[in-house]
Amino acid sequence: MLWGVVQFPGSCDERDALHACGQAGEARLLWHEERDLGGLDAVVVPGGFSYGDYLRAGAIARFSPAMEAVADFAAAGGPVLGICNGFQVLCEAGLLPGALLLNEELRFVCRQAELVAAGAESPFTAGIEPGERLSIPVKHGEGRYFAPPEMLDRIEANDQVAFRYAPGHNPNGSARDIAGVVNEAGNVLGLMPHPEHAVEALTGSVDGLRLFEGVSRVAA
Amino acid sequence: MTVEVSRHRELGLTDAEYELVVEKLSREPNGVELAMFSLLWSEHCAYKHSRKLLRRLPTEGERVVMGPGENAGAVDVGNGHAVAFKVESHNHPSAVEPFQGAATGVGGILRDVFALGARPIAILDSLRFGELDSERSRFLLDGAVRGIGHYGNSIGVPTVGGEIYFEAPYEHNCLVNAMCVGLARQEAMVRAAAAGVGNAVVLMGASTGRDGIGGASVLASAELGDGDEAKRPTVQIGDPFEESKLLECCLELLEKGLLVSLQDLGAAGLTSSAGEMASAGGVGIDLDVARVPLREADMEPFEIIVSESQERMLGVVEPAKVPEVLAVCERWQTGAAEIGVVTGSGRVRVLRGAEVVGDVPVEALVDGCPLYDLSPAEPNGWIYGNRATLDSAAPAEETLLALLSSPSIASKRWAFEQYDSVVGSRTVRRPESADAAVLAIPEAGNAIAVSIDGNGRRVACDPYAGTVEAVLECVQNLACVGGEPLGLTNCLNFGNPEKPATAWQLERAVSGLADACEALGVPVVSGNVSLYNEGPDGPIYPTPVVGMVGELPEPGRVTGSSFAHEGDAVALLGPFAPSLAGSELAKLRGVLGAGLPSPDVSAVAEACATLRDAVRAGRIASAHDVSDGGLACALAEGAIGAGLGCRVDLAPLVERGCSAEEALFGEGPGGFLISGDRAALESLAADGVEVLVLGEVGNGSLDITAGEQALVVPLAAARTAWHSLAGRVEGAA
Amino acid sequence: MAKVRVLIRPKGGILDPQGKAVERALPALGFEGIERVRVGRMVELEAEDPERLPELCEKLLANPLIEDFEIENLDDGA
Amino acid sequence: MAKVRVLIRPKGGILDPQGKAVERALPALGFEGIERVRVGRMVELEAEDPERLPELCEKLLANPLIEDFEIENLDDGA
Ligand SMILES: Nc1ncnc2c1ncn2[C@@H]1O[C@H](COP(=O)(O)OP(=O)(O)O)[C@@H](O)[C@H]1O
Ligand SMILES: [Mg+2]
Repeated sequence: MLWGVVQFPGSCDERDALHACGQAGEARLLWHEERDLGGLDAVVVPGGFSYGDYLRAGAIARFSPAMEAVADFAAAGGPVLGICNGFQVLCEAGLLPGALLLNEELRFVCRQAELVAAGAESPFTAGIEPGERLSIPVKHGEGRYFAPPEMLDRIEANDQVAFRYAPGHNPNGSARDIAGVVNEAGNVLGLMPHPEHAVEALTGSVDGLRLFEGVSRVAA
Repeated sequence: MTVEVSRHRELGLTDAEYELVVEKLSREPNGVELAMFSLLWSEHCAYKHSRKLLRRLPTEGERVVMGPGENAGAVDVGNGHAVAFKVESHNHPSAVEPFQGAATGVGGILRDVFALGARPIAILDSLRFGELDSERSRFLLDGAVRGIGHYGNSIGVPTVGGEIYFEAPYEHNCLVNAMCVGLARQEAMVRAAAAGVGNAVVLMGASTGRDGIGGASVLASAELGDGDEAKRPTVQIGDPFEESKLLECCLELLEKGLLVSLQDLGAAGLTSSAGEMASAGGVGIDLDVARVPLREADMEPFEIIVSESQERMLGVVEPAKVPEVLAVCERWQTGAAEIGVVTGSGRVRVLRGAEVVGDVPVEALVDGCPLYDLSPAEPNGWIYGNRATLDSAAPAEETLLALLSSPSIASKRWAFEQYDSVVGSRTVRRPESADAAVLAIPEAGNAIAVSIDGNGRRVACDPYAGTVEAVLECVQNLACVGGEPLGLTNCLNFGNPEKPATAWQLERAVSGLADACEALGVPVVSGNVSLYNEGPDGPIYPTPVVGMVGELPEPGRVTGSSFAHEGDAVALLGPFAPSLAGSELAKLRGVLGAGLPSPDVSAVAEACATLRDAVRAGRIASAHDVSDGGLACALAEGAIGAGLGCRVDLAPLVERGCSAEEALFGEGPGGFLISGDRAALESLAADGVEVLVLGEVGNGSLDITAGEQALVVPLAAARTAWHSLAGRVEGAA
Repeated sequence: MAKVRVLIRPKGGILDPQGKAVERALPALGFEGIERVRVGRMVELEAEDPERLPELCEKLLANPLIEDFEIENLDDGA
Repeated sequence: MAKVRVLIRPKGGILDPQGKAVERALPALGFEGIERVRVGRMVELEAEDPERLPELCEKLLANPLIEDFEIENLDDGA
């Protein structure tokens, strides 16, 4: 199982993602100018501040050569995980529905969040039962999930919601408490919380590791 | 001549200093040279009122890898790795524009650390504002916290700790001190000394604009014509994206061994970087301003060499390696230009193409500034104001709630949740979960503990004892997580040292710092001095801020500061002799005055050693140092964090002569509140350290008895008071 | 080169917390009678080929799901 | 009520990291010949008493140290 972790200029969670993937297989960095994803079994578009994100989070990063290759990889059914800024990149690229807006409180927020698995099927949620709770940190200033009501209805009807913030834990004003969604095919998952920061008891929680292990299990 | 005289004065040089410049040059300086001297001979660069004092600080130790004089200090953490760290102030820029001031403060201290070849792994911040009921204080607080978060969060370095105090003397002159901690392979580290005549000087990072051309603006108005709005010096704007690329680029260059030396550009820009690199290496440097990439085309040479544009570094490179260096910069999309050469001349020469526009001896520029003796005089009593906000007849319950909601004591969650504290996957203890932040260092098979402390009010009461206490508090915070100090950094924030009272504070504080470090065997490896912090009503509280890095073997063993289990015993460990002098309660009652009890450093050190061993051995369940607000507040904090109350009796303190109030709310160094198995806690006394069992964890309220006073406060009420900061910042905004 | 200004605003119906924050801050500053505050972005630039600007806006400067944009030509004295 | 638009931009000479980042990204996206990109903010609002808007801009909407602002009246067909 070989993971690729995309690295943009200015991205900053890629080492953490590499470390997390490394616990569920082998992992390597994928420089933003690389187009060749040969040999990769899964791709992580990590969190961080790609290209400074001054215009709109993820807006510039999605045009990188690596992201073009990731779009093809996803279209061919390859598992792709977008975390935080990576979720935004995938939304900007049209690989996932919706958009992420400034937090309702207009402040960056970093805290441990309680998530509830919402039932979407994907390689990443393979070992996770609907209704299970996971403790995973969030840290973002632009993480308020938004989609027009019809789109939200459709996503929910299709079982594309992967995670919601537990009642009372919505840190940013996300519509319908949505923390993460999958595409229609189920092979692309984006979420605002950071599973790569929850892979060791020493640093707080191991719940995030389950997303990485899920893929490895499916791929195996 | 008269024009020149007024110009050097406006640039901050005294007539005598100007005469000395003329003597060293054997002629009058031109405008470029005058700009260079005025900046490098400023207090900020030359430390002319503090350098003699700083010589008293102990700087040597077995674990010291780099000491003061380098961009940051560094200590050995084992397995060929070093931890580099330094604290620096950005007070004046933050008082003008708090967001950018604080952001660029973080950017600057990060560069100091990666200039050594260390990857930054943590940031801490120490902030001081006026009282929270002032609109200006809330504006500065909000901006500074956002600015720190913006820079640290964007660049991907966790902000893991800090402190915030609110006191009226900081109303006009807030303090924003930022500390950065980095990790390096010792082999890949470099010093800032330029070497190798003929080597190229390469400027990397952002282009150069008219940012922060502070005092030298006098030259702008003289040389460019008055009233030219667009050419006025401007606020420095931070760009963490640029710095992120520059950071990765520099670390890659050092890993590949492509740099002879590296230096960040801070205050006084190219002039100080080039001057200091040349001075440290005993060489000269030629700089061609025509080759400096500019943000605005029409900049004058003096503007280019003193510009404080952010996100720039200066590297010395062997000529053959220049193409490879440029290629690495290109890959990271970071600017790079060969702007000069190392010479054997011992001079910094500024060229514009073929024309020499400035030529000064390095020695005169960097080390020629006269150093001044202070004229200290102890002021007569308490020189700061007092404002009572709490009736001294208030019942104990009300007093406790007032203390818990006092913004200096209340939880700082509102602030630290705006900081990414987890990026990097090293953060074992986040803010508020323990007294010091803990970061895993798998590279060396251990962990470090970091803390930053300094209660300016207590230093104002007694500069010597207060500074000793700041060091002790830091050591105590490390001990709570099992950390043993490896080294210390400090930032001395004071008023105008030319005033005898401030000079006395500074002199006493440095003596306290030196003596405490000496007694504890902790070397000072880096630091910073910020003087002239004054408002219209006078100086700030004298505020030495102490940052420490400690080592601990096993991060998995670290306990937290909150109680852990119902039924655990609660005890006070250490030589704690509480007093209301200088306490938060004395402040609320408006009865502050000069004087603090003398701390017993060696007794505190013994208690720290005992606690450290107990934590490392896993013998206790929680540890928290007793600081602001005394034992009652420490108990409340332990309880609130756990969601478990406690029932304690402070009789052992009262029996030895403490008043009920002193036992409840008195402050002083040396006390730890610990909890755990009763026999295990009692056994710690075997080391000769005092352990007083006070009661036990449990029940839904804080139930504290002290002699004739008894208070019962429901946990929910305590929690509401302690978490009142957010409402008071936001609600009023 | 054509001088151009692009105005980007949150689509109607989407919560604009920045606008709301401005509205909330007004009374304390003594400003009454200010309503419907919306905060957006402005990008000013010079372009050789202004024809391609709508494409640039759709692709990069604005996100059509959440934002509307408007292009103003600054050369013809608008 | 007067409809008003406030344009807020970084002062000349002040570093504009946003504009710079966009400008740098453009060629890779296939947009050549775009220069001098400056990114600012736009605030649209309705005010009863537009006379006081300059004061509002200085106090709340813009940071006069680093930003310039411009008020456009949207009612008289500007
Ligand atoms: N400005 C800040 N930035 C980050 N963390 C902070 C800040 N202020 C306080 N904290 C965190 O809050 C906790 C309590 O702070 P403080 O009361 O100063 O602790 P102590 O009394 O043990 O020194 C610590 O974990 C500290 O690191
Ligand atoms: Mg403290």
